Amino acid sequence: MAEEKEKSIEKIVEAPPEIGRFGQFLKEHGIASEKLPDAAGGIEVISLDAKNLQSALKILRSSEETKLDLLITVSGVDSRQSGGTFDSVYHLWSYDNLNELVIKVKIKADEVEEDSLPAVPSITNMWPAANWHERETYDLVGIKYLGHPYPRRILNPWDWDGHPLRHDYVQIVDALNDKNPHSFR
Amino acid sequence: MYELQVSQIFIFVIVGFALPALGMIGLAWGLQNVLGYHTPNPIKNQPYECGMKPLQEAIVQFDVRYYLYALLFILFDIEVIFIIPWALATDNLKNIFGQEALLLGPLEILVFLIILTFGLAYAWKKGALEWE
Amino acid sequence: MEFVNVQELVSTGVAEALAFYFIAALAITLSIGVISDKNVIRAGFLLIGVFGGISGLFFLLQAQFIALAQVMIYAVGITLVVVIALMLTNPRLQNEEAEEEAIASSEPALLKFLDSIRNGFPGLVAWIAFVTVYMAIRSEHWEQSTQTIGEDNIAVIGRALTTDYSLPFEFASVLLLAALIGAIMLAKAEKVEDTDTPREGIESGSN
Amino acid sequence: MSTEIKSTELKTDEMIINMGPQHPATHGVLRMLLTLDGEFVKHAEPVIGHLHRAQEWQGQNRTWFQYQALIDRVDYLSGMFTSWAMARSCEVLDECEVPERAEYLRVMVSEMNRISSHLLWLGTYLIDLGAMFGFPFYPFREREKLLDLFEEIAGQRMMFNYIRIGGVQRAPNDAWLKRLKAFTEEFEDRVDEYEAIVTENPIFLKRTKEIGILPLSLAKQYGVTGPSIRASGTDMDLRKTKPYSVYPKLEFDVHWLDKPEGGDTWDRYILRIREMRESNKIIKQCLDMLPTEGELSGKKQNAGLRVKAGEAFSSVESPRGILGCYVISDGKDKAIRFRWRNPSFCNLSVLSELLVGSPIADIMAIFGSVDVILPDVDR
Amino acid sequence: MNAAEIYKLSRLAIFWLSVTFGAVWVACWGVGVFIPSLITGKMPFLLQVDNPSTTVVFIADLLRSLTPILSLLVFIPINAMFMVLFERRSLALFTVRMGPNRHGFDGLAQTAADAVKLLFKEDITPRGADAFMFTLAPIIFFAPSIFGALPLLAAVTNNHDLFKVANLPTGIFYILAAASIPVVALVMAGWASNNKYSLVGGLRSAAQAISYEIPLVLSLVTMCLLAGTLDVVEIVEQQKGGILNWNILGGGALSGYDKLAPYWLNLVDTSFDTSAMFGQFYPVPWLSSIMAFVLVICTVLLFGLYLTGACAEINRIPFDLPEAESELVSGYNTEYSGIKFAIFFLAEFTNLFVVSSIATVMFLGGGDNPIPKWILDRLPLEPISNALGSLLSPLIKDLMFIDPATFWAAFWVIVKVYSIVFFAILVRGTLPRFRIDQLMDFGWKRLIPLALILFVVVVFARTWVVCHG
Repeated sequence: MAEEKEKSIEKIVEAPPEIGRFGQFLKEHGIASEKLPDAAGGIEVISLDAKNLQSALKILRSSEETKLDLLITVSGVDSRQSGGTFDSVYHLWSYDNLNELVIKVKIKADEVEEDSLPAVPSITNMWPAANWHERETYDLVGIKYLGHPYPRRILNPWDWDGHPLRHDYVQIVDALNDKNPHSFR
Repeated sequence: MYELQVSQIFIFVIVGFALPALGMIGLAWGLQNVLGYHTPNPIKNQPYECGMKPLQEAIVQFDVRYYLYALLFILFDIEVIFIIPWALATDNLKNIFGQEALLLGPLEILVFLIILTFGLAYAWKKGALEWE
Repeated sequence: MEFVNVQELVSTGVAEALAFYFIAALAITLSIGVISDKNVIRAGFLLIGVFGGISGLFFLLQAQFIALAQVMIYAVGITLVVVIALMLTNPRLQNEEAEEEAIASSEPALLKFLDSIRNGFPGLVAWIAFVTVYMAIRSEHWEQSTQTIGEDNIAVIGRALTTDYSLPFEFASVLLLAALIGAIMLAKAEKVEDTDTPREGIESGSN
Repeated sequence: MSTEIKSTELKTDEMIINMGPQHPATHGVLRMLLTLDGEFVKHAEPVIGHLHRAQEWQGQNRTWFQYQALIDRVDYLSGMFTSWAMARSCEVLDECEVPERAEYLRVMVSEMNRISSHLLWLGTYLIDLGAMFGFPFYPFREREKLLDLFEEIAGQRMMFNYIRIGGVQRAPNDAWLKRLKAFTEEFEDRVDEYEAIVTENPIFLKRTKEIGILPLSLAKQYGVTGPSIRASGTDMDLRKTKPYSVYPKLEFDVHWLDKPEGGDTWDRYILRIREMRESNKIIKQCLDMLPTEGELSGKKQNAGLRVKAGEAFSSVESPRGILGCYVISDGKDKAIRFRWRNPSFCNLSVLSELLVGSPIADIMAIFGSVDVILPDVDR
Repeated sequence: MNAAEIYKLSRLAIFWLSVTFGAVWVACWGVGVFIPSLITGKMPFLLQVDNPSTTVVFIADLLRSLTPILSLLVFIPINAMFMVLFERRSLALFTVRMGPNRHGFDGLAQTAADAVKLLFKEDITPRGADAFMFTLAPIIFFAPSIFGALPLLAAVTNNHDLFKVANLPTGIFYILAAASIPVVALVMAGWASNNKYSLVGGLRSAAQAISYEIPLVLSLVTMCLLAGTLDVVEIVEQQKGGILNWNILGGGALSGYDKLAPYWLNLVDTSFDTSAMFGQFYPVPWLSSIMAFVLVICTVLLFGLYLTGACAEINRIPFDLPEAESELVSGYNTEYSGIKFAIFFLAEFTNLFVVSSIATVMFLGGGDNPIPKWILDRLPLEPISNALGSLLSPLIKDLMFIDPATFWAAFWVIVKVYSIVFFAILVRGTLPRFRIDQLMDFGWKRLIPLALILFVVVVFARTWVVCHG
């Protein structure tokens, strides 16, 4: 069991050197990306700079070759323990072919200033579907999406404190029996 | 007999209005005040809007659509009320062989209705009957 | 089983007189309510009582047809039209008026006087109309009819409509048609496209 | 006073109104902020979160074994699919083989669940349309039979916890299979019955045709999936496009309508009806092909259940669309991150576009037709 | 269908109908017959008074003249309780459910318990509501159902002495005028509640009721045209003699056939010359016969028109938009609770009963039995009725306990009225709800033209046929 665990952690650390199909495609269009270890099932995972996200997605979505026009989810991952980053993960599919791609935008946790949130550009202007996903990620993981039309909490009450899905989250107030002191309700 | 009926109806109308009024006063105010059921508070008295605080007063400047229907209703109602006395004068409808009047009554009401049907057709064509 | 006593009581006219005064008082009270109520929509609703009272008076005069037509057309139809039309008014205007009044009360005396004349003018016209009608009614000598009213008096009206008054009957339909077309013309007036200001975002968590 | 009346004089105020969370027809606790012009919607905004139960948080704070018992509650009407999505993610990650017998059982119970979910949808949709007391209980009659079957095989009528990581919980006995067979045989007639009452009902047609039209491009932008997008002109069904489990071995059709300009609520209704028939076919085939002997699970079911480190995203075609589960594991007893991709969540977000311009009466007809389960939205 | 459930439903109906009409009968008999007879000394074996004083006679008369309203006051609440339970159990039957089956014996007392609960609930007036109008609305809504239905009483009890006084020469017109009043109350309730759902519901109900009132009134006026009178008692009187005489079948256009059928079927003296008699009813034989059947078709359509209009007028599914719960929560009565809500509820079910009674009186022959008279005459009923009569004669003669004519009239009325009520429930159990614009379209563009056309056709067809009037 212990050996197995060791092995699997190694799997994350060892990044395959060669570039993937979509990485190649982006490179041809002048966008640099970093190949990350494949997700289970052999799905390509790439990492992008926050500033490249919009342009890369635009190409990936409109190009006939890739046609990744179905935004499955936008998820936030607090991976400070393993990689020291906040990840904003985009699962892209295609309605018409079998293409699948996972894009990660990694924001280094130590570059984020105290009392502020990691920021990633919003893609709501491209996919209205991202609107609620980004709001949810903001709500639960605490990643700010710049340029989002309505950056509010979505699942938690608007006066909730903290971001519950962060690993260091401690619930300050017993939501059932106690009232939030900052609440205006 | 006839006068009696009218005054009787008059009594009935008064009873009809008085009874629910008295019942409501008796039960809603009397009984509830005696039994202490009446305990209003601000949240209970808030107008129901699916559990949220109303965002706005309910009485606003409201829809024009109902207005047109109401106008049309009055006109057609008057028409019906014209028809009623005509329909009761059964002499109008005796068969043509027993009368010299030769369908005069039916023709008269036909003309009356045709003129009004123009009105309905006009309203239809103008889109007055559409709930836009 | 004859209804000896009740009928006697009614036919003496005492009950009829009592009923008349009761209904008349009701109708007058409610009509005063209609003109004096600050809330226009509530005033509109009070109309149903006024028309109902008038219908009761017709009932007492044994004009059942007119009484019921009164209920159907006036107490229900007209009241509804009036109320729905009043809902088209802006409820905020009433508050504005109240503000205007407050401003007016601080005006100089002369202006106030002129204002009161201006405001009193409709009342004056109403009084003149009322006095005229009243005088006209009083100056006429009304004969008391001894004719009893048949139970089928509606049929009598109907017969009259087809014989002596058939032309007015047809004209009534023309009148109705004209009214209908007029109503549609008014209500379906050419709509000017709204130049809508963009909607302000509603705060989703505003309460 | 003639045609010169400006509409500004008779302009009506906008009325801002809350519909929900405590509204008899919002299927739970959805709140919609409506801006009305008369009786017509000028702007609609769904406000969610009233039912948030922190399902993702629980994924991070429960062991694998504990959490797999919880997730049926995400979409309580199709618990098999949520279980299956999680199981698939973990199996892909774990590179764990699922025995064939378990796969057939999974397909079978999932399709049963699809039918029961659509049946409930059908009943409640008719309630939304105002057939308050009449028809809704006929679908419930059949659903009841399915729930009885579920109860027998999983011990639960709604929160099954039947599909486990690596396989399924237990095998059905012959009596159960016989009953299921009897059900599949009569079910086709039952669907005919519903169709006889509903499909061509003039009032139903009037209420559902030409309203809530969802154009294909709009649906794609909002990530709409499931029958709702198949009514708008694409044949995307994971069971065919990205086949998983034993679906490739089964014969069935994916129904879709070639309507790029958009499917209306009636189209969405008819697709669900057809889907029920197809599911019935699948169950019949599974009953014939189900191996009588064999392993049920490729993984030991106990509190020490672990999943290898790494990340995986797997999805299944639930009755409402693509139900995905994104899981990140570090090989320890709890996951690092569970992320659900719920079809209702995405399908609901398109509602604010669909409702604009429709009268109040159509709100529920449209809302019902996209088939949203609020717990699935709020998690 | 489930036989056990049907048995339970009929048991419920029989139980509650006997309770309802038993109570009404006891009240009427007690106040209208027993007490007056007792105090004026007309009870042969109880009390002998030779010359009752004027006061005593006056009191007796007053009691008698109040019987109609008393009967309604007793009838309305109990009937509403019955109809609610009946509706719930029937719907349960149609939708394979159980229905209320706990309170009382197998759920028989469910609505009684509900009524008690409603009366004791707190009466809430929402903030910002116009308290006066808010209270007035249920009164105005309820009052017409008390005084509006009065003329029907005389018609359905076969013009019983006690109820004669309720009749009016303008009967049906009076009923229609009274029935149009509640609309204003709905708008009032909606406006006074200071609630958006209520306001929209109230205005909708106004738009709906006024649109469907015109076809409704037109269909009834057409029937009055055939009958030649507005007096409901007279209309019922005309329809006597079996189903062929009912207004639903041509308004008397078939009465000639009814009269001649026994001759054609050789049931009576065959030497009778039928053609002369036929000519009396149908002046131009072939044309008149065609017109008679045209009238039959028209009246059947008018019956449907009436039922549709009535359904809309009283806000039943598929026209229950003012309180469409999937849109407007509960429409105009969203804010109402306790006794005020109870009054709305009571009036709604009473209205359903009233429109069914109007249909019975205007179309289905009131208290007439459906068997044509010439068949009834040939049945050996006389000995039975004689035996029953002699058996019951002390009750009938001395105590004035039962009046056979009224009893049978009331029996048939009950059967017919509750059949229509049952039909309305069946419709509710089957159909979805219209949308408001479709509803208005249906009213103005289909029903009103249809009503006008039917009216004109009936006017012309009637000139060739001798009808009742």
